[in-house]
Formats: sequence, C-alpha cells, structure tokens
Amino acid sequence: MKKLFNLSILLLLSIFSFPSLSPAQKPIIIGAPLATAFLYGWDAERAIKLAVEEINAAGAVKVGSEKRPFKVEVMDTRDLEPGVPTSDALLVVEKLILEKNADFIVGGPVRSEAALAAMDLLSKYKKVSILTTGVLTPAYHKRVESEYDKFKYCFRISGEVGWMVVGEFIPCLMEIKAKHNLNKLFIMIQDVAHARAGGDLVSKLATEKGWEVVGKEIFPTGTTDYSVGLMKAKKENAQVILIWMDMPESSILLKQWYDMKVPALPFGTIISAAEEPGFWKATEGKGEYALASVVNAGNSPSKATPWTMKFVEAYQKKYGLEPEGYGTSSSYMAVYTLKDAIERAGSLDSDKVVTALEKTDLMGVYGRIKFNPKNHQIIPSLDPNEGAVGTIFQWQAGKRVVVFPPKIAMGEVKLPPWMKK
Amino acid sequence: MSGEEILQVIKICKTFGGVQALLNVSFCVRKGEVFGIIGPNGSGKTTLINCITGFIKMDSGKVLYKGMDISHKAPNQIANLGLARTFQIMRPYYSLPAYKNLIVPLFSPRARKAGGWRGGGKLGDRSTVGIDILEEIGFERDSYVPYKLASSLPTGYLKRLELARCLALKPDLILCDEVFSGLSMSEIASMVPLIEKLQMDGITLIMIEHRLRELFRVANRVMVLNFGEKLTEGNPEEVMANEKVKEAYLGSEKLLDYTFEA
Amino acid sequence: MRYVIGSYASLLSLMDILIYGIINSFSLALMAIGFTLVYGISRLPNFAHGALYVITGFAVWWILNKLHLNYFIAIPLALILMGLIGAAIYRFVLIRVRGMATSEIIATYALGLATLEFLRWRGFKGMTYTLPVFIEGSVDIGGVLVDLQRIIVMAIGIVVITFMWLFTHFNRTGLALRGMAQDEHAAMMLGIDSDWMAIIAMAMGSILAGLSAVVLLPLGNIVVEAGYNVLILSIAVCIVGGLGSWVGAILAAFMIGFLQIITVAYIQSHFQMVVALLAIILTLILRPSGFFGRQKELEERV
Amino acid sequence: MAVTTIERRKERLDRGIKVRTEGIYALSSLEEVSYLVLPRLLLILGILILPLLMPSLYWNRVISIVCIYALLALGFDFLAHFVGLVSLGGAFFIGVGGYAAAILNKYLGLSPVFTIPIATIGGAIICTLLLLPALPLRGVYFAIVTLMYPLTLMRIIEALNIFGGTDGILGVAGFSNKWVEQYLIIFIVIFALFGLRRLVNEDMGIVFRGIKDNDQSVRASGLSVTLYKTIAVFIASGLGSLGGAYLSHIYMWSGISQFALDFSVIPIAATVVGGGSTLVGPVLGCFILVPVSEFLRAFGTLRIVFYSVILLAFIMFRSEGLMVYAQRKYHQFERWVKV
Repeated sequence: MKKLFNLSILLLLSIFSFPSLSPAQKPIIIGAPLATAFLYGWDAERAIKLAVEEINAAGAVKVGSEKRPFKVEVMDTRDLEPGVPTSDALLVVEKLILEKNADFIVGGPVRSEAALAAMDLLSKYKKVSILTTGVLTPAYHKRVESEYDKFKYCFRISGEVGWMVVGEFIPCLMEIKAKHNLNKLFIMIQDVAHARAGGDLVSKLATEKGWEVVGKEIFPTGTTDYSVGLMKAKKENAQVILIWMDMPESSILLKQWYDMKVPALPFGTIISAAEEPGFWKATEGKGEYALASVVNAGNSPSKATPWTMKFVEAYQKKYGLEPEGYGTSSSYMAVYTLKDAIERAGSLDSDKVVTALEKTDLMGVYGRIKFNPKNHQIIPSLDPNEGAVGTIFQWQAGKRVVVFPPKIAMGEVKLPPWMKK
Repeated sequence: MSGEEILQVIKICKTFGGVQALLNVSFCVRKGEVFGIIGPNGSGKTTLINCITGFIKMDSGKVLYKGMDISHKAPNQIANLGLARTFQIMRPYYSLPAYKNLIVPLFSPRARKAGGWRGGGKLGDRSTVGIDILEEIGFERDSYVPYKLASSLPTGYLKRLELARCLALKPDLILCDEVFSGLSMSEIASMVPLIEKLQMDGITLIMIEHRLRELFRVANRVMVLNFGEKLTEGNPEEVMANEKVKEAYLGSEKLLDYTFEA
Repeated sequence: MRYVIGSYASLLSLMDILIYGIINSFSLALMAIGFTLVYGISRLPNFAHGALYVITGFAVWWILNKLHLNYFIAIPLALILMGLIGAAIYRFVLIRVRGMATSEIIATYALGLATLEFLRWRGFKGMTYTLPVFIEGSVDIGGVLVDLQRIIVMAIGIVVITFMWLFTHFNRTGLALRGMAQDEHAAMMLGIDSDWMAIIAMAMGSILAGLSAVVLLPLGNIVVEAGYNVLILSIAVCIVGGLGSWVGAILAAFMIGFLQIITVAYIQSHFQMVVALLAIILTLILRPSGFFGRQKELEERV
Repeated sequence: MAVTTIERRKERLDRGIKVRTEGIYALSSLEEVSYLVLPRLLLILGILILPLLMPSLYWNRVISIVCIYALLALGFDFLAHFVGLVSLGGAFFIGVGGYAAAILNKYLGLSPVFTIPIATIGGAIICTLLLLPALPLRGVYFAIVTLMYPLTLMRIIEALNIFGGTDGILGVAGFSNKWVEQYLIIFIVIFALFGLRRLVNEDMGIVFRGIKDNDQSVRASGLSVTLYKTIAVFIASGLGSLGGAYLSHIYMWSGISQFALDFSVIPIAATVVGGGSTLVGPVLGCFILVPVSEFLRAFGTLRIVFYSVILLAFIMFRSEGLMVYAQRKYHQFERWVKV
C-alpha cells in the first residue's frame, strides 16, 4: 500500500515536472501565486503573461553576458475564497519556490493576510518578491521598514492605502467640495483591515478639512443587501458616499443606490466591481456616476505617460478588453522593473537584485517607478514625472472617464440628475 | 418478610403535553421483597420507572431511596446509589461482544469502588469479572456465546444481558421493565429461578410485568396501575380478587383467564 | 467624532425597520423553504441547496443572453431544469446513501462544491453576471422608498407560502408528502412510495431554491460565493424554526430577518452574520427542537 | 421455463483466524506473529521513510500538512465512530490551537517548546468548555453546532478586530531545524494513532463505544455520559489544537483563515476515503487526498471539481473506505466455487 503510493508519487512527479532542455538558455522563472478565479488574480496573471511575452519577444533578459528568457509559473492560491485557509496560499508560495524553483515571486498572494504571512516565508528562502495586486495595507511596507534586514526581499509596486487616502482621495474630495459645494460624507466600508484603516483615515482627514462625516457603516465580506445602510445615509442627508470594498457584491450597492435614488455621489475609492469594464453591463447602466479608484494609472485608459495607452492597447489586442482590476498595470510593470533590475545587477542573486531594485528609476505605465529604499514601497505622486500616479475615474455614459489626478484627467466629475436641486 | 423500607415513592405526578401519565402515585418497597407493578397497556408503568430512575423529570412528587431524596438526581447518580434498572426494549451495545457489554457498568464509580483499578480486585480485569457475571446469569462460560457480538444474540440472552448489566453494578434494588415479555415459555421457565436466586442474594426487585402468572409466582406484593393512577396494592391473591382490577383488565372474568392461561 | 457606534440609533424610523425587516424576512423564508421542505419530508439535509440557488441564476442568465429568449420564458424553463436536476440528484446520488446522515451531508456538499467550482472554471466568475429586475422603479410606503423588486419578493413570498399550504393540505400528492413527513413507516405501509416521494421533495426543493434565486438575484449579481451564504442562512432559519417544520421555518425567518435588520440598525452591519450564527448555536443549545418544533423531534435530537 | 442456474459463487475464507481471536495462541509461530505485526510495521516504517524519499523540500512540507490533517481526521474518526459525535469542528480546533500558540509566542515570548504543549492543552480546554453545552445534542445537530462555532469565532474576531483582526498574527517563531519540524509531527501522528487504537480497546474506550451504541444504557449503568463525552471531546480537540499550534509555527502565522471550512471538510473526506472506524483509514486517507490535491493544483480551479467528484464517488460506490476494504482482503481470501 505504502510502497505503491510512493511509487505513484514518483511517477506523477516525473509527469508533472518539466525538465529543462537547453541549459544555455535556462529561463528565469517567475512564480506568480495568484487567486486566479478572482479579478485581482486573473488581472495580474494576464498582465504578467503579457509583459513576459513582450520581453521574450524583444530579446529576453540580459544576465551578465547571457540572454535568458522569462518563464511564468502561475499557481492558483484560492486565497480570496472563503473557506480556504491562508496556509493553502502559503503552501503555493513554497511550491513555487521549492518545487518550481522560482527565482522571483511576482504578483500575490492576493489576500493581505496571506501576503503578510508570506513575508516570513520569503525571508526564510531569501526570495525577492514584488507584490502587485490585491494587498493595499500599509502594514506590508511598515513591516519591511521595521525589520529591514529580515524583510528586505519584499517590494510592492502598487499603491497603498496611506498614500491613496492622503494623496488622492482627500484632494479629489476637496475638488468635488469646491466645485459642487458638497460637504456631508457617509462612509461605507467592507469588513477587512485595509478598508477599516482606510475608512478611519478618510473620516479623520476629511473632518479636519471641513467635511462633516455623518455616518459610517461596516459591511461583512459578501453582504448582498445594503438597503439599510443606504437608508441611513439618506436620512442623514449625506451628499457623498465613500465606498471602500474589494468584493464583487459591491456592485449590488450601486444598483440599490440607483434604485433608491439616494441623493449622494458614490465616491468609490476601491470598489472592485466598478473597476471592471463589464461593470456597466452588469448594472445595466445603474452604475453611472460612480467614482472608483483603480490604484494605479493604466488600469483604465488615460494619458499618464506615453507608455500608458501603448500598454492598454497591447492588453486589448491580446485579451480583447480593457484592463480590468487594479492589479493590471502594476503586475505588468513589475516584470519590466524586475528585468531592469536583473540587467543592472547582472545576476540573479537575491541580495544583488534587491540592491538594484532599490536603485530603480524607470519611466513606466503609470509614471516614474522608484522604490523607497527604506520600506520598498513605490514612491507615489500626483505627477507622472515624479512618481507613480493613481487614477480615479467616473462612469459616464458607459465609459470610464479619468477625473483625477488633474495632470492626467480626461473629464470632470458629474452629479446624478436627482442630486441637482 | 418485613424489612425496612428501601424505596418510598410519594405522590408522583407527570403529564405529557396535556395527557396525565401519572397522578399521585405512592407506594413503598421493603428490603428484600419482590414488588410487582401491573396494569393495562398505557397505564404508566414504564413512565413510573423512568421517573424513579431519573430518566424523566417528574412534575411533582418525591422518591426516597434508603431515606435519601433522589427525586432530582441524574440517572447515573441514581444508578451509582445501587438502584439499577433494565429497559423494556433491550438496549445492549450491539457493536460489542456480550462480555464487553458489562465493562461499561463495571467502569462505573460504584463498581470501581469495589473492584479497584483493574476492575476485578484480586480476580482479574473487568473482562474476567464480566464473564463471571454472565455465567451467573446463565451464559455458558465455555461456549462462544459470551464472546459473540450483542447484535447476534437472541432475545433471551439479551434479556439476561440486561439483567447482567444491572448485576455488574452490585445493586441493592433492581427495577425490571418486562423481563419476561417476548420470551418463549421455556425461556421464561429458566428465568424464574434466576429471579428467585437474586431475591435470595438479598436484592430487592421491582418488576413490571404483563405475564401475570409468572409474576405472581415470584412477587410478594403487587400494585395495579390504571390510567396513571394507583388502583390497589396487596399480595397477589388480594389483587386478583379486586373488582376494580378485573374491570381494568377488559371485563371481569378475563383477569383469571389471563392469569392462569397466559 | 459623530460616527461612534450606536450614535445613529435614532436614524432609522420604526417604519424603516418594519418594512425592511419584512422584506428581509421574506427573502430568508424564500431561501430556506426549499431546504426545510426536503428535510421535512425526506429527512435529507440538502447541502447542495446553495449551489442550486446559484445554478439557477446562471441558468436564467444563460437562457437570456445566449439563447436570447424572453425573460418570462427563461424563468419557467430554468425552474423546470432545476426540478429535473433536483430529481436527478436524488435518483442517482442520494438514493445510494439514504439514511446515513453524514454521507448525505458529504454527498450533497461535494456535489454542490463540484458544480459551483465547475461553473467558476467555465468562466462564470467575477461580477458581470446579473439578472434584470422584473419591473423598474420604486414606491413610497409610509415615507420609506422601496423598489418594486422588493415588493415582488414579498408578493412571491406570500404566494409561495400560501401555495405550499394549499398543496400540502388539499392535494393528494401534497397530503402524501405530509404523511411521509409525519411518519415514514406508517406512510410506507399505506402504500406511499418513499423514494418517489423523496424525488418529488427534492424536485420541489430545487424548484423553490431556483425560485428564490430568480426573485432575489435581480437585487444583486450572480456570484458563486452567494451559494455558501444562502446555505448558512437556510440552515439558520431551519434550525431556529425546528428542522422540518414549515410554519416554524417561516416564523424563524421573520425572527432572524428582523433580528438582522435591528442589528444593522442599532449595532453594526458586520454583526449581521454573527447574529445568524449565534441564533443557530443558541437555539440548539437552549431549545434543541427549535422554537416551533414538535415534541417528536426533540427525542431525535437529544 | 428458462431457468438460469448460477454455476459458481464467490466463497470467502478467513485467514489468520487463530491470531485474530483473542486467544493465547497468538504468539505460537513466527508466521502468525508476522501476520499480526507486519502490516503495522510496514505502516510505521513507511511513514518514517517517506520524508527521505521526497524529491523536494516542498513535498516535505506537504507531509507536515498531511500530518496536521491526519490529526484532525483521527479526532474526527474517534469522535464519530467511537463516541457517536459527528463533529465538523476541525476548523474550530485548528483555529483555537493556532491562535493560542501564536498568542503565547508573540505576546508572551514563549518558545515553541512551550507554546505547542500549552496550546494543545489550553486549546483543548477552551474547545471543550465551549462545546460543553452542545454535548447532549446528537447526529446532525451536533454537527451543525460544531460547524457554526469556527464561523462565529471568525466573525467575532473580525468584528471586534482583536488578535490582529483580519491581518492575523504575524511573525510567529518558526522551527529551527527542518528535520525536527518534519519528524516531530510524524511521531506525534504515529503516537496519536496507536494511542487512540489502544484507548478504544481499553475499558474506557469500551465506555465510549457504549455511548455511541446506546447512551441511555450507559446512564443506567451509573456512568455520566456528559463526563465521558467531555473526555472524548477533550482528546479530539487536543489533537486538533496540537495541529493548529503546529501550523502556526510552521507558517509563522496565525489568522482568521485558520477557522476555514477546509479544516473541517478535508478530514471528513479523508475518513470517507480511508475508511471510518479504523483510525488507520483516516490517516491513510489524508496521505492520499492531500497529495492528490497538490497534484491537481496544476488544473487550477478545476482542482476542487475533481476533488469533490472523487469524494462523491467514494461516498456512493465504496462508502466503507479503502482501509476496511483492504482489511477484508487481508483477512479473507476469496475463491470461486462451483455450485
């Protein structure tokens, strides 16, 4: 029984492991642990594959004197699914490192709990990782900063909550306040750490800046009925509803908002549902006027840098639709950044690549890519020439119109007709 | 035949969702006697036993065992005081061999006090003691029967097993819920001496029976229940002569037929 | 700091709580009635209930968008399909494990899981799948704005409950089902085929799961994850009401429904699920037969 | 009238009957001794050698995970088939043990040498106390309560934002030596397996089995059913908590997803596949199911579909499980005989 089982393991292993045939062109393996059944998994998967294809077609990566292609190993972590323990995602990270011999980890894990827990594994195996999707919590780079020597292998190339609130949402809110004379804010957030922290921060800062926070509602992950929360907002005469949810059910919120004709502008910071191009169809147009942030530019068409539209078009050509989730452009850039760092380091040695990554200065899809050498978080900015820019857009007549930051804006914020008095 | 009172039942009442199952039933059982409880179907006999042994909470009333109030004790506590019972529908542990069935009562605090940690004192472990008890109750030691799974035993043996389970507790009082029902005449014939032997060993017995003839052979006193109420109490001859009892048992002459021809 | 917990308890009027409580209760009752029907009649805990709910959503969507049929043809078509699926589940799977509670749970759960994950694999994921509402618009009831779809939920809830009552009290098959529910052995002796009844029960349970999906899904979007929530809520309602007791289930739906809305109104919405879960645990511990269950079931449970 | 006559039938003959009866003949010949000992020896040696055969460290990690599931499956099998409590609370045990170990390590600074035993005992005590009110429940009802406990705890931790909230507790100490990490859990599993096998045949185990068969009768025998159920739940939750504590230290993390449903479902699946009421079966079931799930990972989301279908097939067509089947084949041989 036991023996048979061992044999079958060996047998199956030999089927599943791919022997590398040409040692001269040994590929650099990028391991991508992603929740591929979910938006923030498949967006990253597609973007990484796109970037790898482009790079390999353009002559691969120059490591010292030899040219080596990239090879992606995507593994499903299921970590956004309820009922699946984070340890399953961690096992995937280990599988990529130990069995697939991944040289670098790009992408996830997508759930912040899993990503934070994976940091210990990455430091244990000394693998450089660039986080690109899903995780927005400041705890990630704070952990790098607090124990730099241990966690220096962890980078994040996408935005994080702290900056998004201070640098993007609040200024954008101020703009709306100035233009439309609105000042009553209602906050609706999903019950996850990053959303809670974000909601608290927004309400604190907005209050300081003259907004009146009239209420806050926390919804558990997977809520499908928001009517009571919306009623509260209506009763309190809220004028802007700040929404922070990265679950698909958030589109229900917007449908209900429309059906109830709540006279408040839905200011979605993170609303995973509203990010997607398919959102319009999904809500039958009821999502009009919803604002949403896609964290980084390039996840919806805009003219942040010359590369932005080039990326959007390449993506559209390959996959037949515009970039979807907020992990798209960042995952794409992560591969390019990695290529750049490897070429400058001239080796795949983790420590050397870390040093090279810290010195990255690259003009990318969403502005200038530079990491803060202390905490390995990408340096954000409102100006694409200074740092990585974010994007807030509004759904207008079936299109995602970028309204913030002003430097890359393509339109202005509009109010729904039932709000105009 | 006059020992001190071992069990005193005072005015037990019990209703099940509006149906009066027991109403002010009182009686006494003296040490060393065999006390019979009879009554037509549904007269509350089994409910009475369940109330005494704590399996059902009574609505009101009191049960004194050796002068101690046991009305609100849990079934296992009552059993540990030496008041054992059998079930009308046999409840052996079907997945265990017959002799292993006895390990459960032998593991009870009461039995352990007597048997030490191995269970059998100097005699050996609990399995040995279990087989001893089974032999005493009529299982042939050298046959395969004690080692058979309880699920493969015939009714006669299961009834004996029920009694054996009580004996393992070294009880002072056993409440037998229809040990004769479902047995063939010959099986009953071999059971009766067993009951008599238990009585001789000094164990008090309360027997609920439908088999009046056998019961009257062994019982010292009999109580009759009807519709949850006590009709009468006395020695078998007195009870048989009682008109009310005759009425309760479907007409007047039936009781005699029932008694002597069943 | 105005957003302290509890500071806006006064925000919602009693009218709000009443109306949304009723709507929420009807939603719960609709979700749970299929589950409780199957359990009530055949003692089958159908853990594929949530999956059936989601499958109906996708089925209707598919008929609408791929076969381009009318919405009101798509719905009955999907419901008939669900009935067949339900019957097939019993005929081909459950019949083999009947009577072993654990096996029944595992089999139905595995079946549900397999279907849901298969759908996910086939690309039914994300948030782009929705059903249109029956009628657009909303009405004002005592100062509370309610969209018409929710009114429809309420109406269909009442219709379903009434229909179930009439069916089980005046129809031959219905009476037979009720007989099964009360005493399987007696019913079998009277010549009622237990398996056939179970097939009918499963089919009806699946249709009811489908019906609740058809009515409730236009309020949101069709996501695979909804299946788990529907299952838990159905279990909560059935346990609190006393497994297998239809009246109990409906009363329990109202209890939990209002409790949830009150929790959202006075505490915080993230305690909504905690309320449902605690309701299950507390009910089982305090009153194992459920708040409206019968004596007979008590013996089974304790 | 055409009557088809059956010309042959299958006949089953018992093998090794002498050593299987509890007689004293068991040790009479080498052949019979090996008949008894060989399968057990093979199992132990097999599990012990397994980590050395693994092609990569990753597979060693898989074995550790298998062992954690095996502890849960043992607990499940023990409770379900020897005490009559169908518990879906695997996730509950893992979560409580995991959090206990992480809290002890992170906030009190204890090393794994202390946290694992303390979390095992402490976790078992917490689980048992919480489950105490549910002990009188039977069958599906106990199952549902145990299923709801981890979900509730998860939501409570989430809602109250305690113990790191949704981020979990990070930076828990890991094991210093990978071989210690690997073999400690293997020894624990072997010890738990044979310990439990011993226990269910001891007098106390007989009491447990009595409760499963007929708790009223146990009550009438003067034993407190609640007490013995409590002991049983304590043992099972101790095993689960041990697994949880181990998991926390392996992955240097503890979080709400330790209450995830997988920890409740997979042990049951393993028991179904391996064969219930054998105790060995569930362990073997884990050694089959978890690696299979790893192989299926290549199929992405389709993995769960395959997994569920395998489970369904076992439930429907071989519900006795592999181990019962194997035992029967080992103890009996079959031959065709002419009729």
